[in-house]
Amino acid sequence: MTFDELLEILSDLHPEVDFATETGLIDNKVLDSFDIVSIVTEISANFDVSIPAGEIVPENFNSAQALFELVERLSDED
Amino acid sequence: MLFTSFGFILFLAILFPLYYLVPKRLQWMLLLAASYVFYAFAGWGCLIFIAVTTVTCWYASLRMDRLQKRQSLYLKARKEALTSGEKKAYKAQVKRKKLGWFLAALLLNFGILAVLKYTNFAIVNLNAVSALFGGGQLQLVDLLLPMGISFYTFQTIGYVIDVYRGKYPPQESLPRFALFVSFFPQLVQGPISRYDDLAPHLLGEHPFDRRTVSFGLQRILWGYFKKMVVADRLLTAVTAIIGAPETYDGIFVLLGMFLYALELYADFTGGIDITIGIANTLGVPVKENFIRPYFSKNIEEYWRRWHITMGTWFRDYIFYPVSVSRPMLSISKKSRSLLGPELGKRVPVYLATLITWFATGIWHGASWNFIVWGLLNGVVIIISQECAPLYRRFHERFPKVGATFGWRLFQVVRTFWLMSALRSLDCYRDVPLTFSMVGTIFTRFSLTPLFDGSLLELGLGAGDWIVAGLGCLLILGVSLRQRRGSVREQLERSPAAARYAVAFGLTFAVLVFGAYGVGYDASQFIYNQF
Amino acid sequence: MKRICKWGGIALIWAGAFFLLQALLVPKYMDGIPDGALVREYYRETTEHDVIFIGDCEVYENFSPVTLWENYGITSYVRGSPQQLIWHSYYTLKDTLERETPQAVVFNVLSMQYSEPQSEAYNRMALDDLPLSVNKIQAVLASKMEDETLLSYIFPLFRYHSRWSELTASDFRYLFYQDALSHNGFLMRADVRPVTTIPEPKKLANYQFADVCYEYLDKIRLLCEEEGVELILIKAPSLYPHWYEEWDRQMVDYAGEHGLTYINFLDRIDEVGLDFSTDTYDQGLHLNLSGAEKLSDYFGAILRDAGIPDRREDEALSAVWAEKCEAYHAQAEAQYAELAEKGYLTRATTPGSQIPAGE
Amino acid sequence: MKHNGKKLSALLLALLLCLALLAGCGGNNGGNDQAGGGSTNGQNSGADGEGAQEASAFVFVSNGVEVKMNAEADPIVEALGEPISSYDAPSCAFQGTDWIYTYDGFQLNTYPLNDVNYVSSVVFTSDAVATPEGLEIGGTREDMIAAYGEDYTEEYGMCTYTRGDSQLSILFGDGAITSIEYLAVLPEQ
Repeated sequence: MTFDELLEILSDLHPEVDFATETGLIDNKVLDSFDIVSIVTEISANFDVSIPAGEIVPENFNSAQALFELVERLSDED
Repeated sequence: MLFTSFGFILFLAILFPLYYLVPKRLQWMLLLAASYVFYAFAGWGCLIFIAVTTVTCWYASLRMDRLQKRQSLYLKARKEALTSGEKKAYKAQVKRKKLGWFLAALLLNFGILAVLKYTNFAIVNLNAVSALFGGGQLQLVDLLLPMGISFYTFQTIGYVIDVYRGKYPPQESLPRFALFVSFFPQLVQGPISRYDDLAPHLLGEHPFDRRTVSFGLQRILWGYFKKMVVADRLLTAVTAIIGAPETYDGIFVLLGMFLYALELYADFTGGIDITIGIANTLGVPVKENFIRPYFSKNIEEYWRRWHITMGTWFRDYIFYPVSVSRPMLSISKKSRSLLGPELGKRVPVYLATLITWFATGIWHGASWNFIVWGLLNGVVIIISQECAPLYRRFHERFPKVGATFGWRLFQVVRTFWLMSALRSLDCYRDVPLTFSMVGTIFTRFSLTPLFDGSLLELGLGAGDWIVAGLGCLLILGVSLRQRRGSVREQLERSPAAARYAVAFGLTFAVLVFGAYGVGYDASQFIYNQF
Repeated sequence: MKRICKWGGIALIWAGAFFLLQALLVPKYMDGIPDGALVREYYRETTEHDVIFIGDCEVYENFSPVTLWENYGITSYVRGSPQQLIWHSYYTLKDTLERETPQAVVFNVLSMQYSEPQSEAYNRMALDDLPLSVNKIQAVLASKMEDETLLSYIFPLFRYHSRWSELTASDFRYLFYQDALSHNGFLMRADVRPVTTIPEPKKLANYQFADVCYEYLDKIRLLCEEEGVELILIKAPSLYPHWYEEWDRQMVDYAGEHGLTYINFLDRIDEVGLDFSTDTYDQGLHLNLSGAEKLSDYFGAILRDAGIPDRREDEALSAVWAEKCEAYHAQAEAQYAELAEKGYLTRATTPGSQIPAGE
Repeated sequence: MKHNGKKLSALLLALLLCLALLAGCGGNNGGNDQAGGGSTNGQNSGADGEGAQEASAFVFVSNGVEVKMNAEADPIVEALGEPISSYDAPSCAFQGTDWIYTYDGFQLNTYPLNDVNYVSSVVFTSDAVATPEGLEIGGTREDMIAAYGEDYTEEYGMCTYTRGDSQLSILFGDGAITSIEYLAVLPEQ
């Protein structure tokens, strides 16, 4: 998965948000819990990386960059 | 010991000075002792249950942590010697063992909760089914329901899950951990705190700080005002209305919803004010549980602002795990291929929503009323999700409407009444009665009862209505001011005379207008036994 | 120093406000239920008494200290309160004996039948006005119902705070001082309601008085012995509630065993000269003024035989009592006048009591 | 920490035992047993309602008039007709007036609550009346058990049955019934 693919998933959910720069996706309540679950299922469906519930914490979802790093880490572990 | 009893006030009056007199490093021990003394007043039997939860969760978490540590040591030592296949196998083995401890702690503690809280509910339902087939009937059992068991069980389970997930290392010391489980102010009705939020403060040293203590005491006083002057007074009328559904239908149902909304808010947030106030007086910050929920503009927002710590608990420990679980992901795949990507994507989320709300419902109480209440909440949330595009289109067409005060007011009022209507399930005896009573609002509607003196037959005199009304207005006023930051800080900046007047006024309002003593049923906090 | 002054001042203002509110909210019994005022009035006495009555309404409605004074020169006070139970009596007596030493104490034994607190209202009327002391705390602990708290007896505001919605002008008028309603503890009722029928007493399973009652009776007796006071047991001539033979026998035995005098006035109705068609105001539960005066006169002779002195020679005492007599006769006259005019007493019929007027 | 496995199983066992014990005896939770209801209103939904299948209370019947304990007294007194006598006993200090109505064979007693009179007891005074189940003064213990069963408590020769908000007390003297009394169990205030 590339960073751009991730951005695409995110923009599908909220076209109005600039995910490349926003760093407070959770803290500023841009994403709600429905969005988060949608993102996790999208990633899992399209890239075969499963994000465990334990990783669903603000630090990992506050920016597209952080999320991307999380996915990288998880796919490395497998 | 009820928060509103003389005994509890005395308990605090002894604890507070003592807390700041003992050496700082002993403060947490004093808190632990105080918590167990407090809990012992609820009955010796209850102590056993909380002790069991404490010991088992503490021990299981330690074991999980040991396994994890041993794994990293093992893998480090044999970094070169092992093949990646062997490493994986070893990891899987450790994971299994960890999972074993995890599940043991979970099942045992949820098991205790389930047995104590839901046995009779299960029996009643079994009996009903059995009666359909002419079968035998089981006797109900007389079970002890320890005070606050749902709260401390959830708080402790949250800790076990976090340790399992490796979020933080476990607490090695049993007594220190015991304090986290039993911290007395939040034992009765929450909030459900997270270990990493609460424990460092509980176990830390707290020098006496005049401002902190005075803020804490002010908050306690405010809590007593809400609870004793407003909530307990309104409770009389609410009880009268829902206690006689055959008399009080139509507009009374609506009135009952309204009063119950006020009563519940004053009671629950008042209790939380007392809780947080006590914790603050002891130098311990506690997460807020309510942020002016009745100002919410939609039900989702409402649930982010009402009983917050419960909502986030269910979100983090039920909703997320369920929705990203393997079965759910495979359902997701199937539903996408069946229903297309757009709708299919949402099916698993909605399923997880319903499961979470079912759990939330049954957590609130062992009855169908609460299950239906929970599910309806889930359904309303799903409907509002589905309607979101509609609203978006509406606002695109009328961009100005959304920003007007009128529109926001409409949203707030709509959300308030929607939640009040759902809450009526919490009042009437059973689900069908609730629906038929809500139905009478439309079939037997008449405004006359509001003006023909019937209000004075609900157990409250004219003076009581006035006091309750003024109390509600005061709460509203404080809520409005709160939007501009801490009311206590605002008060701090006003002249001394005004500050003392407020303190005197509140104290004497509680002393005189409070519903306590002979002639009042010492009504328990509504969330006491959840 | 400045800080201490500031906090002291605040505490003082707070306490002042608290006690003022408390004084305002406690019931003053000035507009009805004069029975509630009985206990407080004792503490206004300036002279001592040779005879102290303790007991329930069967003493404070049936014995008139003014009659005892006028006919025998006997100084007495009735320390009664409504449905005074035996532990109330004991602690009331203890409180009295700490203040003065009479020659005789007269106890009405009707309360021997109650082994448990009966009602919060009567507890309040018996205990609220006892001055704060260890004795009072013991009395409260012995008397309180399960849901009552000691604290609410020390600070009655905690009990009466909800009266804020029932406050009347008289709560303000009598905030600091209340008029005297009794005559040395005697409540006067001049109206008449004759006995026409007395319900048949029902059979009881057990007639034995409870141990706890005997315990307190022993305590009363020992207290009197200690102080060198003669204890006289009586049963007032009230026809209802029924005083069973089996109960009477226990009292006779107890008195015999301990060398006490026990007088059951129910046996002496004719001797006393009571006529229940004219001498009761509520069909035989209590005597009215004329009945009480007859009974007091009869009992005065007994007290005289027991050696209670005639104090009419004492000028200071006579002056005090002259005032009492005057107030007494003034009220009697006023009541007779009101009866003659209206046929009933307004004071005596508070709303809620359904005694038909002047039968 | 090595042998903790065993210790833990022992702990678990002890725990289950405790649980079983507490589940068995239970109920000592003081004023705290508003089981799980979402409101303090006593309107506890679901599980509680079905539990209370109370046996119906004792009712005395005189000439077709039902006298229920704790029922409003005035309509009953009216229906019973002119009593032989009635007596009112105001309690001390105006705390309410009890009424006693005497009829042929029994007495009806009432207590006041908020200005309304309620039936507090019916006391048989002769064998002119009998309970609807046929028990009367002069009867025997066998009659009583035949009519009301074995589920009674006995103290000083008085046998008491409790059903719903009523009690039936039967007093024996010399082997025969000397008194029968219906008593209201006062509602919780």
